[in-house]
Amino acid sequence: MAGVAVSTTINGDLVEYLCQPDETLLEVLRDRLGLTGAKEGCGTGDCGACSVIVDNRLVCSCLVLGAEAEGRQIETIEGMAHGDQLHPLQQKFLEHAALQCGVCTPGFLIAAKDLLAKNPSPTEEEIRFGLAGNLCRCTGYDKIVRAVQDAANVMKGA
Amino acid sequence: MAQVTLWGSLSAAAGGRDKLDIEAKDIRELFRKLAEQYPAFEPLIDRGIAVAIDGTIYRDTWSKELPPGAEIFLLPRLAGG
Amino acid sequence: MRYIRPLSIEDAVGQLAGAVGPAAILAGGSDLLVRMKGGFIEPELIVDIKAIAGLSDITETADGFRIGAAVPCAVLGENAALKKAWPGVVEAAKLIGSKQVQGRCTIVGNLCNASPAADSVPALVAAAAKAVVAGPSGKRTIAVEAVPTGPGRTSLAKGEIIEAILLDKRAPHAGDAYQRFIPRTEMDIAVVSAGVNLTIDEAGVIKAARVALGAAAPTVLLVEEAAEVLTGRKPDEATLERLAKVCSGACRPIDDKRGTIEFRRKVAGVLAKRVATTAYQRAGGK
Amino acid sequence: MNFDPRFSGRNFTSVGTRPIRPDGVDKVTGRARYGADFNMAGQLVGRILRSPHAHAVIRKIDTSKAEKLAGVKAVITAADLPDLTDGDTAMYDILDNSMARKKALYDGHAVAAVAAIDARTARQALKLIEVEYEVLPHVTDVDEAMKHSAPLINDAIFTEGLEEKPVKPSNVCKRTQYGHGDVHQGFAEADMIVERSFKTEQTHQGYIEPHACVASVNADGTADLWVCTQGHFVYRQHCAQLLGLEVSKLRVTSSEIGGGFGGKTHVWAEPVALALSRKAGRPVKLVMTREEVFRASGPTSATSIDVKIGAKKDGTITAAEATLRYTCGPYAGMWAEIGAMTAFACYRLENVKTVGYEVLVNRPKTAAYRAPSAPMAAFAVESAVDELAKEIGMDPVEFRIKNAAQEGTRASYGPVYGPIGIGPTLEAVKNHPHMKAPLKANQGRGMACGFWFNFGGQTCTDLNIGMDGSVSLAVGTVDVGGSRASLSLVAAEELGIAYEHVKAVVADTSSLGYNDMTDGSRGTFSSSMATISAARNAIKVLRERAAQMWDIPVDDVAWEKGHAVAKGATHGNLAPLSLKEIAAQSGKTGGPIAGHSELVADGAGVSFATHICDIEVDPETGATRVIRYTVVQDAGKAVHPTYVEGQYQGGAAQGIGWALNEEYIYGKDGRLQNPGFLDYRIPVCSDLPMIDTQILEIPNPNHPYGVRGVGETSIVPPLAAIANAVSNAVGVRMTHIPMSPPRILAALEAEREG
Repeated sequence: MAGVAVSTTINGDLVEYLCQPDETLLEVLRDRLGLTGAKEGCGTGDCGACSVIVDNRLVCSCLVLGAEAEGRQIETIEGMAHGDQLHPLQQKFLEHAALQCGVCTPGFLIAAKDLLAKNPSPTEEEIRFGLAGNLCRCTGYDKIVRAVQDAANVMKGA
Repeated sequence: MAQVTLWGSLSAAAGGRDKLDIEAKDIRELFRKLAEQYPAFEPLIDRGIAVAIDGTIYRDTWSKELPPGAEIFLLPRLAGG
Repeated sequence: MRYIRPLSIEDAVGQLAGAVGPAAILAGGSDLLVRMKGGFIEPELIVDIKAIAGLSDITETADGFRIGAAVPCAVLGENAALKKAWPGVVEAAKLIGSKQVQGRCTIVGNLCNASPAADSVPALVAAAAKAVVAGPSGKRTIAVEAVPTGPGRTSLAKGEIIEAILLDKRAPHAGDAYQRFIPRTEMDIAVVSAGVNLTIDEAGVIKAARVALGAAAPTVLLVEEAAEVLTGRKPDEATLERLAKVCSGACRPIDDKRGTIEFRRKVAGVLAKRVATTAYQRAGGK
Repeated sequence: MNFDPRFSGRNFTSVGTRPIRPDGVDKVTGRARYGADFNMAGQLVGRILRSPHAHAVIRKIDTSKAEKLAGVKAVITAADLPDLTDGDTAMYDILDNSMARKKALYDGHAVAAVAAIDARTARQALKLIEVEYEVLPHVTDVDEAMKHSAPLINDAIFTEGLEEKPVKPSNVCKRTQYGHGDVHQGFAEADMIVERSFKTEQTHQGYIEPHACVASVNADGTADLWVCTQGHFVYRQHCAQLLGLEVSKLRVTSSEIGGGFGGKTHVWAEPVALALSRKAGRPVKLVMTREEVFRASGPTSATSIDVKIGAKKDGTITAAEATLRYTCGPYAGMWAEIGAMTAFACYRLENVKTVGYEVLVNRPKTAAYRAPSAPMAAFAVESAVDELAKEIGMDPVEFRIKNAAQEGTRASYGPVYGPIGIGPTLEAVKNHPHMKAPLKANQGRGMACGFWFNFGGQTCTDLNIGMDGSVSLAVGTVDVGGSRASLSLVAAEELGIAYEHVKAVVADTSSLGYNDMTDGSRGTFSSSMATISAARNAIKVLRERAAQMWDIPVDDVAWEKGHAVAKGATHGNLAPLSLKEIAAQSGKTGGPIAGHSELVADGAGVSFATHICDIEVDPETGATRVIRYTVVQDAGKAVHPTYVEGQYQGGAAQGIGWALNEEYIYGKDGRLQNPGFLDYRIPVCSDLPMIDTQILEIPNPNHPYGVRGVGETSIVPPLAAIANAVSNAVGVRMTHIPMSPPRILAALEAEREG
């Protein structure tokens, strides 16, 4: 099996790696680059815990090959805060207790960031359908939806 | 003398009896005497038995005293989520 | 295992035709990677077609629309002209998977995965869409319903790639729609589905109709008899009831983890009624 | 116990507030480390080969080809995990479940495992292991398994609890009975009797994080295990016993846990990972795939339940009876027994009888799932209660209020209740605006009650005061949903300092005494008791130090609002000393200041909830939609109300999923058809409305703050509440959970056809 050399940008930084042709972007992020914020909940695109943004598109990194990242711009949870300044969504998730076990949280935050980038004033229904690709088993989603609503208000005001 | 009621699967260990009179000052003594009188209780005690004293369930406090006249129930130890 | 990213369709076709072991085409990967993960396929060659010129574009031509094989379904929804002309096709494509999957999955992939429950296929069949096939012996254009031949099987030969889907230019007073039944509100595979495409006259009478059902048989069903029920009529209650009956009768479903035979039969008819009503309204009928 | 654990009725400063959790920033930045996020130098990848058969004798396993594959460092079978359980049948079952010894007992049962240099090599190696099976007939359905003609799963099991000793082995491993009074006489007194049979399908806890661990066994007999678990001390006991290690030489560190709900309360793959590491001489990381999680871990029981309830015209229940049959997987369990205990716990009954049958089937070993066994029993009972209320012509809430248990009622499972919350939750529901909100066509409203025991158990806590006056709190109960925040609040409350100055961590097994696992809603209840005790011990030290600093007798020093205060006329002019001031001098007054506590937190208060739910049904397709949902539950005292609400909402959401769509679907071949989140349908965000909550606080007299467990009860009422709502919406009584669209549509069609 021949390794594929990849040059890509992750959270603004140029990153180069060698990966196997069948290795997923999630495996590359977690096992090669030490970016374990994206989680594998299913490996089949059904839970959203591995969500990242590739060239402004929200994707499941378990359904992207590492080799496909060549020349792309990738955003992960590790790049969401600016230094020690949390993103408003991160802050609101904390304030609303929108996480219990927290394993789905990185995926939800990335998905919510993508949602608000495309729709800064979503209705409750738009938030619910926009985040339907992310499974949470702890919260019943109530506090997650409220945190996103609150963050949207803060971000519009900013 | 405390009257002890055995519930659920425990009465089988006492030969089908569901009420026993046992002289015991605390849970430890109660378990010891139970095991002496009914050897079938020993593995059950090892596995864990809960004791309800006047409605409050104790799982592990063997030093808990049995107040005179208290209502005492022995229940199987449960699993939780 | 090799991963390649050819720049031309000819190169891609050549690589696929010359592959020694099993080869797989990668566009969105939302089916391929799941199958690889499950160990159902171990390709020797993965051909990523996203760098091929033109395959990632939607172009509006004199004849209609050409949707490249690598266009993610999310992009279909962002194309105002396509959405206006073929709202049923777009809404079907937008039902596949989650937002995350939408950013990757393609209607060609959906078609070639050849699942009888594929969401976009009944809508494409109802829309009389065509597939442009490039292969070692040149190009050919076929009806989309000719692509899947059974669950997981297609009529494509070794080395062939579908490079685009063609949709006709829209006639006036025409509309299409698609609905599926799923137990949840999102993230499920269709238990049964229906796509309807209608053209009406000035008086609101249906001139032409195509009705397709998904997850109702080994491949998507084009129900000619259902089209006959609608043609020459308005979708009044009696017509819709007949449509439902014909659609239920046309189903040849199975019992599986997603639904029962009885359920699929019954709901296929219910959906056909609802979808025909929406398509009629979109065509301008009242 | 070295402190007074009784409810004190005090006023609170910190407890009851809603600060941000101490582990929050790590969790929103992706830094928190879960089971699969940890790595060790030289680590191998472990993978498990699983049986494709539901029931088969393992004739032979040939691992030679796999062993020869380049990059494979160890291959193990049951032979590498010799039986050290010494007659402990529960541990033997856990061992056999970890790695099948003679027979594969369900689709997905582990039969062999490999450790290799990477995942690809490990996967390839699994394919090279040759297993010779003798496939046996199997049984997965609970009622089928009880028949005499059913394939026998374990010929050494004879039904326990029968009056006559059975002569033949059976798939029914135990019969249990609860109740009091005379149900025959009770039914004779009844004016109306409702009798129904119900079924519920098997569900999975569905935690988003698959089981994951990193195991490292050294040649000197020491070992480390990093693992996602609800109880690292329990995992240490299990693994040490199964591997033959000395308990104290195995250090288990609990990672952050991505959900458990009972599913991470006993070991699965961890002994396998340790055995692989021992054989390979290198650390091994073992992470289950989602498919493995569904096929081989979790699930709850599938059930079949008959209920009979009788009442007088005035609404008094005269007798209640239930027979409950629960699957245990292929190993003995006590799941039906718990169902039999909880079934009628909400009611004040003169005559009640419940009988439970534990049934072995070729499905994965049943594990606890949030108030295990109670939701199915409540579904059956609360459905019948609703139906009976309707027949009598009484409002279902009034009917329940009339028959609700109260302080002094003898519970159907034996003891007499102390102060309890069933009545108050029902009164709150009766007065809730949700009950009066209008409904549209095809919409129906249902309500139901639920009960759970709540546990306490062994607990150990250390509280250390830094020289700057900040406090580190080391607890041994795994934090499954915010308990570090609530325990920090409790420490702050007791010491009289600000929450921000307390940092709580979950200590590993080498740093703290034994703790039972976080189960039975015991995390905050038990560890708060130990934290209060530890804080009071620390305060004793603080007072002694202040006495030294002032040079006055310690009896003249009191502790008030975070300060040592000198008492009495002679010291009245001394300014109070803050905790910070005392801590700063600690090096000169006797060294570090700490408080420790080791106790058994007994006296967990029972918990009740009542839920209200509005459902809309599409009569043409059987599709359902939850329109509105309200949870009313007694918390005793809500330490961190936001996380209490979160528990209420999460339990309700899991119950909604169970009620509507979640189920294990087995094919005729005994193989699981839907081992993934695509077809095992847990609720997604767009499936649910906001879930309203109302916290009631009826103090638990056995806890100094009145705290009761809150985690589990919320999953108990939803199955019945939704079934009652569907019945009120479209007039069909659903007796089979989940109420998936095909089942509802079939019921509607049957009703239409009369």
